[in-house]
Amino acid sequence: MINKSVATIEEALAGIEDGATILVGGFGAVGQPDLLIESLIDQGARDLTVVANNAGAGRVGLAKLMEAGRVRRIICSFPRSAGSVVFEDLFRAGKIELEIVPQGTLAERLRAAGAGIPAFFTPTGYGTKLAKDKEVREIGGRFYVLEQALPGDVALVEAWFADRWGNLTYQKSGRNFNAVMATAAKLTIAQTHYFVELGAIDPEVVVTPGIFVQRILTLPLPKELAA
Amino acid sequence: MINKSVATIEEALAGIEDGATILVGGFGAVGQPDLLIESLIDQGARDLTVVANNAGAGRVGLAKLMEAGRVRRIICSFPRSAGSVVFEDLFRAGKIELEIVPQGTLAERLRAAGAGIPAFFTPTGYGTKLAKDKEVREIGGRFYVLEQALPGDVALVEAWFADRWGNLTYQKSGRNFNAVMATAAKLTIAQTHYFVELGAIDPEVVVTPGIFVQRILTLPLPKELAA
Amino acid sequence: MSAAGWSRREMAARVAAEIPEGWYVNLGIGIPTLIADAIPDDREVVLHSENGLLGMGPAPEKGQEDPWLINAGKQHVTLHKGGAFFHHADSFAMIRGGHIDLCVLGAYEVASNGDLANWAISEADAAPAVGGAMDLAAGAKRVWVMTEHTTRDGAPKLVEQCRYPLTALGVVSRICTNLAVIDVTPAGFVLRDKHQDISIEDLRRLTGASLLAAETVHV
Amino acid sequence: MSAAGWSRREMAARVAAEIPEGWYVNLGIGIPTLIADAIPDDREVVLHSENGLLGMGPAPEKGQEDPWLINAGKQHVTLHKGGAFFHHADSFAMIRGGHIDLCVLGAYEVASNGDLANWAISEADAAPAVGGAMDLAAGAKRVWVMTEHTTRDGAPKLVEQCRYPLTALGVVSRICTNLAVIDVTPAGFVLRDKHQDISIEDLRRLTGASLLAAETVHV
Repeated sequence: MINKSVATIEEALAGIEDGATILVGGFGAVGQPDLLIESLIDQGARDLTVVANNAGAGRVGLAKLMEAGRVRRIICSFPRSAGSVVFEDLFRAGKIELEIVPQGTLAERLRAAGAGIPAFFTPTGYGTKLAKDKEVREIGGRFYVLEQALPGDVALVEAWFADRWGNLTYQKSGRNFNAVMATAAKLTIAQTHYFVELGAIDPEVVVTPGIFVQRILTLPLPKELAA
Repeated sequence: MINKSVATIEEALAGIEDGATILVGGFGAVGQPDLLIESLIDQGARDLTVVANNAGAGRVGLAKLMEAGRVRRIICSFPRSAGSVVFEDLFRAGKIELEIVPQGTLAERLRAAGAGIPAFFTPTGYGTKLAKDKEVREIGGRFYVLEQALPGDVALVEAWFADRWGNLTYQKSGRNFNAVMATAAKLTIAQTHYFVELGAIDPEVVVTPGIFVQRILTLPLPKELAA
Repeated sequence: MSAAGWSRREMAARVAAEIPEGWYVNLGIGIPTLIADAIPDDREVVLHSENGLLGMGPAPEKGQEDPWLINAGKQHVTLHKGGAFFHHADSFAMIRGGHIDLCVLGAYEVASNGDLANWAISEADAAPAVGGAMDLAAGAKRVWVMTEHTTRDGAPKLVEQCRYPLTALGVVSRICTNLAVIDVTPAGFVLRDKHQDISIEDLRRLTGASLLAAETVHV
Repeated sequence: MSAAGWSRREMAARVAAEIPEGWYVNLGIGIPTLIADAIPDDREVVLHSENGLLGMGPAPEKGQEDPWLINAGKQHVTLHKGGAFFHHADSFAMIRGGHIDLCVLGAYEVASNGDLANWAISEADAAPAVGGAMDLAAGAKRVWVMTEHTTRDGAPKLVEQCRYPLTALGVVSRICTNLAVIDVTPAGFVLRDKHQDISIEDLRRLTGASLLAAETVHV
């Protein structure tokens, strides 16, 4: 019987290696797999490259991992935002590398990695400093930049419903980068609020089919949110 | 009030011009917008390029349009299949042009057109005669072929539920090319089995958001299927 | 010139008045967000948010916030009937694919050829936050800008050539400032409308590129 | 040699026996379809169909066909609990992206370097139907071939170099024929198993490239 459910956080994060590229879902505070991210501290992996839309906020989740000195490099679209204090300190001190990618290019590079497309042309960024040194081509009278797929070793995502085959749904704006990153990594680990019986998720409604998911950790919602 | 619903087939197909590229959804007999396709005969447009997975079967739908001499060129992955008699006669007689595209490349070229990606690299077809004269590039030790976006002037799709904003769902394997083609044309016309009130389709369940759809023609299911 | 011109709400109302029913519109973070409230209640305009929403509604009442429903500016929002959720790649496919009728963005500078600079305050800034600005600017069918006419120091934001790092080239087609509404045309900036308290001469003095008068300008 | 070797059902059973629980598998149109019925009931293998299904189940009972539920071969099928529907671009993203553990295809020819020819019967055919064959062959993690060992005329289908138009280069890693199970290795074809009624000599005579003997061959 296929059962991708794991019982402990240790099992969920087992085998993640130093130097890994970690895709971290979420946008703003919504859909961030904070338990998985923070638990990487105990898991111990170092020298990580993190791909996420934001460079963390406050001192939780990704910011906490960065503060623990585990992140060598971050690839994101919006490093500076309200509360990105940990990132800013590290960046000023030269302790973290940064690659800025336009948000849609970031999403498409991840999608390309999941879809077996190694590179694609996009109009985004043409003529700007983010396209410096990138290949440019005129197609149909317009100029485009060549961008590369961005695969991960691991994706950490937050789901709403999950089943033992690994099918996932998300909640409202929590779908964001989660559903894209789930396709783009060798090992996709989901923390889910609800773990349901096989067949309980309507096949028309599955957002991430189980083929993309390797491990599921169930993390029930706090009571005040589960209403 | 936005209302994309049209009352008649004439209204649905108004303005389609000679020489247009028409994307036709469906795979096998499932999800084919046969009424829209056949009604193109009365609508009168000539010299069409049709993009569809198959080159029609029997003498209905796409085959009927082809038999009426309206299709100059067909782009598909599987021209010959059980019952593709009309295509075969026309092709032997030199009365129709054919471009064969691998099915996944066809889907991705359509997706690229909808997503503003003018060209992408793919491993599919490398080293085969379908990649002849196409640009090849080695990326990360593997060889890829450059493929171009395939946009349509018009997409004809078959939906299951639709609302006045143009949101669509599909039924089971009827989603196929329909949901991709809906994004790839300037004018997307859906024939739908059920037309429902705004808000009746759960926002988590919408497959094609209304932004991609311009006209909706409701075509209730025959009684024996509507059960 | 002494007038502060239109208030931000008035600017938003002017932009909103030009958006026809049925358009799909993305409103940039900051001032453009005000446009949402200025759209007449009887006109259906469908708002897109990069983080995966179409049919975005107004802010919820206090205490009614849904923790899983935010916009690209990370503010709590609601969803209209007819709305839809989708993921980031699909969301930016809508943007890049030219399906968004209009995007209204803020700006540091706009050049008379339509170049836009709105994401980084200097070439030397090593960690600027681009977000979705470049995708929106390059992808939307129309890009309008809503901004103060000058910087706080009184320097023009409408210029011959941008000095700030560019967001996209030649994309802006209309600018609404506190002082004027200006079209960006192949001939350069064309004045469509201006605040009654400012003279054309003063407006030209506050504009860093030549400003053609259109016949339709109300004076 | 006189034996017809394994029947198609026996071939399917041999392939099925090698598929571990939990694999995501695409079975090509034709003979490979038989593998589905040969997978033991207590082993969960998730079947993918190009037209947008994961978790494809067996054919429905007569009279229970769902008109909206077919597979890539256009046959009526069912869906297992835990299945999912998606569109064609997502379906081929799974294939091209290397998420399918195994694809089993039919073949006109397989070369000893793993080249596959299975879509067009001659260079001169102007309207061959490629379908999803090239995507599956180029995209799946593993490509196995299930085919008769020779053509009806007795010509080898396992060859030094394909004469038919290629589907993909160097992708086949295992071949199951009516006479033998053969691995495709950097050293060429390696015999893993053979039907008891055929001698290695006869098998070599029916194979158009050199056939190395593996120690594991049952004789």
